[in-house]
Amino acid sequence: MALEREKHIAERALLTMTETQLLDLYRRMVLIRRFEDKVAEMYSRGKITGFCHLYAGEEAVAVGAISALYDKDYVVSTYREHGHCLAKGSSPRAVMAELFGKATGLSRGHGGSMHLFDGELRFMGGYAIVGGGLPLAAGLGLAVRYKEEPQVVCCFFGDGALPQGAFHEALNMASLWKLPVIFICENNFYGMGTLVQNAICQEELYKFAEPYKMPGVRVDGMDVLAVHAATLEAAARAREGEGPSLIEAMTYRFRGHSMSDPAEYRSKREERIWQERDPIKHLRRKLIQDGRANDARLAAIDNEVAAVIDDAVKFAEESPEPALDTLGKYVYIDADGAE
Amino acid sequence: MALEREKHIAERALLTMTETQLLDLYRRMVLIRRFEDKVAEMYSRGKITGFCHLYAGEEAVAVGAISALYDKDYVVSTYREHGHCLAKGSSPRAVMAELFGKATGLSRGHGGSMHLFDGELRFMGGYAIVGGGLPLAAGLGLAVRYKEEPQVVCCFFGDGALPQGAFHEALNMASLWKLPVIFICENNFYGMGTLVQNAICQEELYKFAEPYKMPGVRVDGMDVLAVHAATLEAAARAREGEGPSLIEAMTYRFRGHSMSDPAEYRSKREERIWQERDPIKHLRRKLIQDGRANDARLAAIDNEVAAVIDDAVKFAEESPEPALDTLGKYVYIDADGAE
Amino acid sequence: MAQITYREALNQALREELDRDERVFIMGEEVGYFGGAFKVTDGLLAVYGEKRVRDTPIAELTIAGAGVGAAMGGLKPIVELMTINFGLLAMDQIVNHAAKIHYMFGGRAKVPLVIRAPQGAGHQLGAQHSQSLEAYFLHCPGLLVAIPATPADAKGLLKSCIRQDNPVIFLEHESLYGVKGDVPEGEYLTPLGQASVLREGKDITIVSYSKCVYDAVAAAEALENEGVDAEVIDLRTLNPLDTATVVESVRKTGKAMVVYEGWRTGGAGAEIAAQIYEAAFDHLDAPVERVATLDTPIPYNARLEKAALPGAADIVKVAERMV
Amino acid sequence: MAQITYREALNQALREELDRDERVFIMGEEVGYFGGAFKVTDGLLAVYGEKRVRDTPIAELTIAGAGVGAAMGGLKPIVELMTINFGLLAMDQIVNHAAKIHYMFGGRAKVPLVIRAPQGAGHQLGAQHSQSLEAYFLHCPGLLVAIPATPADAKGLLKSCIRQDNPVIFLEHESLYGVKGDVPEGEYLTPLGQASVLREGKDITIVSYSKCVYDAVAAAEALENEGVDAEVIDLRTLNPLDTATVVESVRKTGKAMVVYEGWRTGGAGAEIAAQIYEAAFDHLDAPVERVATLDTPIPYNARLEKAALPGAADIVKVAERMV
Ligand SMILES: Cc1ncc(C[n+]2csc(CCOP(=O)(O)OP(=O)(O)O)c2C)c(N)n1
Ligand SMILES: Cc1ncc(C[n+]2csc(CCOP(=O)(O)OP(=O)(O)O)c2C)c(N)n1
Ligand SMILES: [Mg+2]
Ligand SMILES: [Mg+2]
Repeated sequence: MALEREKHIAERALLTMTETQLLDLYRRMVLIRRFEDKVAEMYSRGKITGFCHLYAGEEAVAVGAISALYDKDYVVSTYREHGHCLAKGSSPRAVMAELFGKATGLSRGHGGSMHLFDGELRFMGGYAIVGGGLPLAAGLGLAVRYKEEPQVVCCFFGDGALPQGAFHEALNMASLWKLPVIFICENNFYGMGTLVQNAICQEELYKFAEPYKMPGVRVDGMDVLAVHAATLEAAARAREGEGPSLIEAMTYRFRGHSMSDPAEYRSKREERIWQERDPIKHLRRKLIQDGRANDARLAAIDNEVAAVIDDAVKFAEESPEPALDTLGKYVYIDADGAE
Repeated sequence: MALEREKHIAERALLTMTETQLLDLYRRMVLIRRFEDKVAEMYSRGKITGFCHLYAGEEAVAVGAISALYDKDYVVSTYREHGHCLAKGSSPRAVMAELFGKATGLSRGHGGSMHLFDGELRFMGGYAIVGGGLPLAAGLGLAVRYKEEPQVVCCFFGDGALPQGAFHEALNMASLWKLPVIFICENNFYGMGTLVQNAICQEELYKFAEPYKMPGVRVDGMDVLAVHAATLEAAARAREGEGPSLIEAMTYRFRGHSMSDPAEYRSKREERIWQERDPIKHLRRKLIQDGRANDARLAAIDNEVAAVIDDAVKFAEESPEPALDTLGKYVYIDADGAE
Repeated sequence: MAQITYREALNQALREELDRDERVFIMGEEVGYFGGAFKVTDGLLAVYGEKRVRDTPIAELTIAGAGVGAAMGGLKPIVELMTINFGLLAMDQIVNHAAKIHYMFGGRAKVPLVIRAPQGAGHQLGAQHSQSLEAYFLHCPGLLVAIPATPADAKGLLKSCIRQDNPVIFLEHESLYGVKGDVPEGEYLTPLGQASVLREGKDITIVSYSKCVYDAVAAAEALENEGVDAEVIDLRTLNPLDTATVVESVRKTGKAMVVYEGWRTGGAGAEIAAQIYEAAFDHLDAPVERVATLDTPIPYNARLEKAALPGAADIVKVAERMV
Repeated sequence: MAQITYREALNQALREELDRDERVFIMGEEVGYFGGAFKVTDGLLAVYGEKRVRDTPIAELTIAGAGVGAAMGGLKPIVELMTINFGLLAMDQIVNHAAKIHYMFGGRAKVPLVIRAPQGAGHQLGAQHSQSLEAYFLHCPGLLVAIPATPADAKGLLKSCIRQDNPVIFLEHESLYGVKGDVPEGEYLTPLGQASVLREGKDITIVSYSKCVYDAVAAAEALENEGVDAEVIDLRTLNPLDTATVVESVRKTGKAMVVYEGWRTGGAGAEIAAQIYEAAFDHLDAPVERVATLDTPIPYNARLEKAALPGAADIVKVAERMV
């Protein structure tokens, strides 16, 4: 079973990480969770609108993977990207402001929940076309290799993207050209209301790696250390010029597909089982069990994070709307580089 | 090695086939070869124009596969489809006339070399978009299953189509829904001037079948019996409701990609090696060796075929051009079914 | 006649045609268990089963292509693209295949396929989810384009489309699903290629389709208070395009405006205007105006989005300038 | 100034820009060893190596998408689509991604990508290989559209496109590759958004682009013999569109005709005509005429194909009717 080996590696990661590192993982996961909870609240208050897809439950994937990267590595994401963006280090203020549609938002209010972008941090954007990010990731990988830089590109997508042609085309291109891309499939069992087995003939998605001659692993996506370890391995391989990898992270979204989906297609029982595997509680338990942190320290982090989120909301609330004349801006770049 | 097993099966086919069947295979292959030779001649004389992709060298694939089907089974093809169309039984007259752009052509002169169609014979068309036929084949397979009919759909495409997203999407859909589709990849080592290993990360194309949970076999595409046997197996499976198969037939086009390509990217030596494996000579040799036919009988067939081709050319030459008013016809179908 | 929503009208049309013809089936993402992303196919799976209401993987190119193949195989598929934005992935199967097959095979093959797709902006869904792409399909011989505004036409046109044998793009507007209107029960067919005159008037002709028809009617009512008598025409289908009805109106009013939600430049409005000029040049007192979406991707921010889209106020403003 | 072909002019532009900027590279099907399906990139692989002249698998969606990604990663990719017909497979990456990214990320990302593609009919390649699809790209804010007719503009526009930072669709015509013309050696840039007046005249304005420009010039010469003095304008880019030059001409001549190879309905001609009307309505003596491809897929038969396409004779005939 693919997961067994990965579990051992995860255990090793726990042993070899410093306390600072471990607490940082915890902090980032809590940050995402609290952020998403707050977004849900703001959404129901009408402060945030449009489509809004929350990441609660899947934090271990973004945080596990991105913590295994260097700052200059690239991340490409989907419309469910708040978590990836925050894990990459974007300011919660700028993310929240974007969701509020404000001028201070990451995308100046032009993008919204599905289209965050933070070029400086090499968060290369959230895209709302299922599978749309994979070709972009291949292109970024090509740019990295072209410039002979040591970076890798980490590309997140859902199980729903597997049946798209873009998946196949991008994996082939990345493998053929040995591009430094880590394809991370967040298998949360559903694409909207469709169970993965009703969308793809092969439920063990990591098995698609084989014909492309790249490593394919399935990891426990509720275990941040397992994701971290698998990503480290894939990144090392990519940096050594050995090409791409496919990681399938088994995870679960705690909420509906988007804010307007009550997820009636899922059973209460199923939801409960997964909630018991909450990635944050899981790490918390481990840290305490192994004596790497105590309740007080973790509670302090929780409080810190709560303050950061409150501040982000305050910032977003108080930020100005984009000026009406920005409507026609950013369509084209002038010859002199002006917009 | 995948080919070994297939070879045994081919040998068995030779033993179990009647003489009539064997000679029919021979006849169909010779028909295609002579047809294509004549097309080349007519092309250089300016009688045929546009893009024209000949099938010479690959006859064993079309004939081997289609001879394993029933008349009512469907065939979907590419722009290199003269061979498939003739193997399915279309009149050489109507095919030649189409290439001449005449009103008596299969597609009334609207289609040309790349767009033959013979609905009555369930030759469902040649398509000029690489990979374009695969989704159609899935749809035809769906129609067959919907109507609870016993047919199968045989879909031909080149190695060049493998990297297309449509390949992945169609294989997934066919497998997921257990559609009666036989995907036959004609691996002739090149897509235009590009070697297969420069286009796809996995040279053993049949291996792509595995994650889709369908059988994938590689067969000697220069051996009509091997292709026949593999197709029979796939068709049986499809008819039993067990879903699609992928067959990779290793073959070689004796000419350039199209009439305008001198194939300078190939070595003379390589071409010679493959010419020695000429599928027609191969079958001829076998038939004589095994005492299933003699020289005279085969020569008689050759002559018969030559006459058929001459007649087809004559027919095409003498046929009228489509009337100018057909230009605006066949764009839409009127409510009353008129065009 | 019952007052039902545009969504219910579509659902009714689907039911009736599923009942009427065994060859009709529905396929698309989330059309079954989920009842459709916009609930148009709600309840159909339970009645007609998986064979006739088929959930698909997310693979637009092959969903459309399988629709083409199934149509060639003797069925009458109704393919739902979750929104037209995703239909851009299927352009090859729509333009290179569905629209070409009948012609390039000399009339010997046919593709009786209906592709339904919601489109349009107005819900802050951002640049990749807010497009109105009818102009692409209008510029594609071989493909019909239906684009109903009212619940009655949603039903009547959908039924007509399913019954005929050409490939059709059937574009619904995401903002219209909840709109109510009188819809005849049972057999009701809207002919393709017949515009409907929603409001007669003598001062100016407002030609529109889809959601903007409502803005046009609202504007016409506002203009009435100002003494301007506007005629409002809903085209209902863009191919075939009922130029005759439009031209007749323009001959009377001498002024025309085309209102639509696609981008202004290169949109259907240019074509409609061109046809008006070509047929009624001498009757025109002023150039045909186009009221459309500004030439920018659709922004997320609500105020900006609203400013990008055409609305009743824009129509009134332009009309005032014209008369 | 050297007389070279349109093909050589493009090749020259590519060489110069590859020399000038390390970030520029070429990628597409058969662009390397084969030298390009139409030999535009001939000889480049030998000089610049595989890194900068990259053969790709047949996978248009991801070729285009990888171009977008590489551009975002700091390179200046020149993507060749073997023909625009196959570009329909890449519409999602072109329209939903390349054209939207700069805007939807509030100006914080950019996509300096040039997508080159041959298009056009005239060689009996049939319905799936003969399209002219500029109208699709014209109707897509965020995307520039260049469409040169002459060898000099082929060079000058391509260089300009490579140097700027917006995504561009650069459409070449398959029938023009062998056409010769004077092309300045070395640095030569044609500005985007400036039409060129190829022939001055006072009786009628013929607006065109791409291959039809030659038909327009030939028609103008024929018309001269009949005493009709036609002005011929080559738009060179459709976005930006140089309406000013066109309108200035129409103000003078009072008559305009748009000639292009796309399908008549919903084509770029409708947009150009609409802009003429909007800016010069009072100067027009007659409606703007559109001479374009008939609204049918392109047939294989030579005679039918020729009849479907616009030519000099059609222009002359329409002009005679107008003056
Ligand atoms: C090309 C395309 N088709 C359909 C959609 C509509 N859609 C949005 S999300 C989604 C489900 C995707 O599921 P998955 O990839 O598993 O991601 P998850 O939401 O589970 O994270 C669908 C069908 C889309 N955005 N893009
Ligand atoms: C989508 C698409 N891209 C590119 C082309 C141009 N093209 C025509 S045939 C061909 C090579 C295909 O090779 P393969 O599939 O191996 O078939 P073969 O010609 O060897 O039979 C290419 C690139 C096309 N017709 N369609
Ligand atoms: Mg999912
Ligand atoms: Mg090949």
